[in-house]
Amino acid sequence: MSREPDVGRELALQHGLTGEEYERAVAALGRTPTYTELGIFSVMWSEHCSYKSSRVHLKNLPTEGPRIVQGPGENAGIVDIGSGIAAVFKMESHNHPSYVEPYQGAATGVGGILRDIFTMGARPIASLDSLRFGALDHPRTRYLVGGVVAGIAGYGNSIGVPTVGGEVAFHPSYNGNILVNVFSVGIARRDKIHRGVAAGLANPVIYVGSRTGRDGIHGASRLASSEFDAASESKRPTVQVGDPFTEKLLLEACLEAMKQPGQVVGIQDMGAAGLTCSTVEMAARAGAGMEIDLDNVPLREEGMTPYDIMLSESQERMLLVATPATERRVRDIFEKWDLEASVIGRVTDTGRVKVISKGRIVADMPAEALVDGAPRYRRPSARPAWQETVQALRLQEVPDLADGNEALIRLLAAPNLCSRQAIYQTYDHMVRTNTVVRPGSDAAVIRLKGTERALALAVDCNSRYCHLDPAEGARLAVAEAARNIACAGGVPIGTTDCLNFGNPEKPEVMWQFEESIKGIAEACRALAAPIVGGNVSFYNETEGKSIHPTPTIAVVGLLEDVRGALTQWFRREGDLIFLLGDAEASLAGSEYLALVHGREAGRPAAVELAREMALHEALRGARDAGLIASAHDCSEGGLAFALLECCISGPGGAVGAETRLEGKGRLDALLFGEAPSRVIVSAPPESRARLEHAGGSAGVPVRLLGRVGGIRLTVSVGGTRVVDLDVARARSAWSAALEEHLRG
Amino acid sequence: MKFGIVVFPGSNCDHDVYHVAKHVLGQEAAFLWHKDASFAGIDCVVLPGGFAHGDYLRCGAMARFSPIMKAVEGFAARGGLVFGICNGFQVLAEAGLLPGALVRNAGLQYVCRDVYLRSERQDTPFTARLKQGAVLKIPIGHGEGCYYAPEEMLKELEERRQVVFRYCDAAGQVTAESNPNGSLRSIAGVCNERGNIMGMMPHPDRCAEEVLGSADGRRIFESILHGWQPARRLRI
Amino acid sequence: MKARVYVTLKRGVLDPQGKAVCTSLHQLGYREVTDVRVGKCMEVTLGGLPRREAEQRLKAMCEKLLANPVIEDYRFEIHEE
Amino acid sequence: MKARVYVTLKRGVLDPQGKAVCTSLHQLGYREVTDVRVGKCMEVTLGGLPRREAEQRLKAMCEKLLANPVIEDYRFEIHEE
Ligand SMILES: Nc1ncnc2c1ncn2[C@@H]1O[C@H](COP(=O)(O)OP(=O)(O)O)[C@@H](O)[C@H]1O
Ligand SMILES: [Mg+2]
Repeated sequence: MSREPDVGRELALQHGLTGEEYERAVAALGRTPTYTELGIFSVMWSEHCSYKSSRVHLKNLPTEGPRIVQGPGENAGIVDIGSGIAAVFKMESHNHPSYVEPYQGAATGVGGILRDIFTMGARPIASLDSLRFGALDHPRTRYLVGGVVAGIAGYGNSIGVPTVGGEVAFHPSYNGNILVNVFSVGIARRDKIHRGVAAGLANPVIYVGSRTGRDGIHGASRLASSEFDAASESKRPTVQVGDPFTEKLLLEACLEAMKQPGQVVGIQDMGAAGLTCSTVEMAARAGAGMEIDLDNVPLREEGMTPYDIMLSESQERMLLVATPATERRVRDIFEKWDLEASVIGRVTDTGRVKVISKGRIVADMPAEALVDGAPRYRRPSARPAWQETVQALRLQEVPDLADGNEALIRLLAAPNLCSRQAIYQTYDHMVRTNTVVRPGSDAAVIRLKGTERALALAVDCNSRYCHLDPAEGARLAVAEAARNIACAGGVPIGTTDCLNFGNPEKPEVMWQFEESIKGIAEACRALAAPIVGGNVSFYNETEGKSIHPTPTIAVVGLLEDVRGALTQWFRREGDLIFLLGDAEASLAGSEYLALVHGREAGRPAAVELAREMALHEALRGARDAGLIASAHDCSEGGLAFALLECCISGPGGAVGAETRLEGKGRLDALLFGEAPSRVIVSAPPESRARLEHAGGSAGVPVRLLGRVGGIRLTVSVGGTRVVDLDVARARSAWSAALEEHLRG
Repeated sequence: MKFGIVVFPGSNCDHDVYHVAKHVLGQEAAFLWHKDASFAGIDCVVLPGGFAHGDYLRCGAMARFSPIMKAVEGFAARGGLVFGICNGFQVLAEAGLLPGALVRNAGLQYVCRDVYLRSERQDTPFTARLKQGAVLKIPIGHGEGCYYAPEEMLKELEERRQVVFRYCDAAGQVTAESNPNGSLRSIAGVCNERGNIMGMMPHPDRCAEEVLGSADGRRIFESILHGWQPARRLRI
Repeated sequence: MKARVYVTLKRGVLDPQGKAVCTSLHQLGYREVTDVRVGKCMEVTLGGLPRREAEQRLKAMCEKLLANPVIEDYRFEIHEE
Repeated sequence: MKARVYVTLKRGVLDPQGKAVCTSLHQLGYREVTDVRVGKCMEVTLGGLPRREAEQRLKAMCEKLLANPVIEDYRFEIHEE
């Protein structure tokens, strides 16, 4: 074995630690760390693993509620959904790896989040993906889209977890730094939930799954915790390759092992920072210690050093703690599934993680110091000077429309608004036969077999709003995700987030982050959808340019009766069309303004959370009373575009509608302006009185817009037809657009 | 009736078929681990969808060597019903129990969506409840479902009426546009000469209940029930 | 001993992947390319067999597993080290 | 002119496919196989270029499209006909 480098401040700096952090490490140990220990400090104290810049702020998020079984801090959050079952969910980012190698980056992102779910004893039942790419005319965009989408499909389809929804947006701020966020939800029996704890003195610690190779060494500290630049190219060997087949075996074997009570004491996946993170966190959670011998770790390559083994991020591996009595049975189960299982150590009561290699102690560190003792920063924050400028919007400079047809035709084929079918059709969204509402409606609905219930799932974030006003943008993201759930007929029960930002060492970025947290906290509190877990991804920058702040929000909702699930498209000729909520909308930050006038400016229309809540309740009330046939959230593209979507997004083909809008002021704002708390519903004529009454008593305006029918969508304002489109033609243009954009 | 559902490492529609057999049809169902080979009491063996053995190399290539495949062959030789869905079809084709091969979709992409199928014959145990020409709405979910066989083999298949399902449009017309993967002659499902082994790429297990958007797939499972034990006809 | 096994689609079997690669190369300006066929190449390391026997066994591996005779052809080369 | 392009995974990069094929071969009794790596091989037909230039252009095609330099190596041979 080659001689290990001398540990000192210099080497610590090369590992991404600061001088003070290094001193802190020396103090925690009471001596100079060994080389392996330095590696361990560097990953455990990296931004990605320690949340050192975000922790002080994340504390402000609401994490409690009557249904919450497990809030943040475990591998995934857990919410009670009745009948002794719980929903286990979380969202994770895999941004940097996906930029470097889109297929494998995205694939291993899916693999990672799925492990987080089944680690808890839950069987994953559905995933969502939230994607952000650069402008379509950027030379790498098409390549990245192709690779990322294929990677998500490749992994998710194989392992048999349906990808039932998500979002995709294109914006130049992601040209050099795409976002790949994946959400996954699983189902567990409440009494079979497992946690990542190394409990029980002398219990065996078992390594299961793939062998350890050199892949991904320093993935967490170098890729996920620093900015991108041209030198990132040389970081390429850190790319990991996913093996969904092995993960499928791992999933089945782990669930089988966890089924028998008491057989598995604790279990955690080896994700970022692999063996290091899993040993240290499991020990720290249990207030215990662990001693492992690296000679027993199954290796894929020769000549791996203790440093390599501890830091490897090879995929499809788990660490579990059994008992002396159950060890044999656990190993038999893994053997049945053709997986390697080897006892690599024991639980101790020293509070320390001791690592032995070839009879030599290569690391001996207090677990607490690595986790709770990690540095925490309240980094300086400052509102960027440009915030004022981008918020200024002088509409006088923007010419109004005489007619909305042409603009609507442009919008329906726009990269951010056209149908996502070309993407979600490559995802298996039906496996497990639970998908009651497939991708293509506001929220996906997944039935829970053996019950009447179902889960509704939606993910959202409009990062243009967040760029213009981070706090409001975050509130709007939560409100929209929750509104999507309400449109599908669900009640939000929990939220997970993936907070994608630039470099936290920059005060402007930190300010965006703090503002976003404030917005999320307020909205989740008001909408009674506590945060049960999430992920922070900083350093999303290229050559000093940060992405738009992108706090992606995924909300999970519950439907007591799956038969009450609603979809967004008009269903029957002759149904009446209503707008629930205010017609008032704003061009500020709208897709229309960006697309047609090339401007991203103004302050997005603010959400009044009490009104939002009232809207959701009115909507669910109407649904429960059987009054409505469809419900669709009005978001990007405004009222006119939402109406068009109601006409053309149904799986059975297009249906026309004749509508009339009232409104003073600008036509473009009336048609394409955006605002929260608005939903288009369709209802049979006989429901009208009761619907209006229900809205009235909830304080939610109910406005008749028109009637479903015919083969055209028409919109009249003040007696003039400002939109008149053949819906079948619109549907085919909207459906084909994304594929055409991607073909180039 | 008892369905035996083969579980290969990598099968992922095993639970879906089990659910249909047990909870939708109310029949008995059992999982058959690929390393075992006991078929005691099984009336119909189903090879479910998924990606057996990772689908590495070629779909179904490695699964055909699982110990259970010998037993499947023996079971079929004795006249037992063998039904391959999606990956299960690929395995049966690789094993030579069904003619032809499934290759990469012409569009190169994995495709998950509803398609229409036309039933080509009623006199198989899998289609007893489907009139010839009946049209089913049914999901597909595959990346390698393009049916291929050399020209002479195709001719033979047609002569022996081994094509059980073809992709078609909602009206039952077989057109180029309604073929989702480039399958030759729009073939979606074939059977062996004797008619007791059938494989199809679309997923009847994904459309056996109205709540999932179509219950057309149930008719195939009901055909199996009906065709296998006529005595039970009245109970269905 | 190392063997390289090449598995290619039979003439007559459509190769959409090859076609797609060809189209992409055209889009990138490589107009001189007139056709692309995509196949697999496997590097098999094997130990301790006389060459003659290795050849026989490789042939069997190809026929049983590595290639599907309905759609694919194969050939292999053995390199001693 | 025909070129054969071979694209293989870099050493050290996990090859789940090769691993699975190797396991399968073992199960079939081919215990002598100690390792399998699976790669792609592409047969590119190109017309009307002097060899030197063809080489340069093939190199560029590999780097731009045919191989992903992050995880793959490539090599090619040119055969005149
Ligand atoms: N990356 C994706 N993966 C799967 N489904 C997606 C993806 N992007 C969008 N979808 C689906 O397409 C539909 C439209 O998405 P989007 O325009 O974001 O809806 P909304 O405006 O209601 O938020 C939704 O059903 C969504 O789940
Ligand atoms: Mg959205």
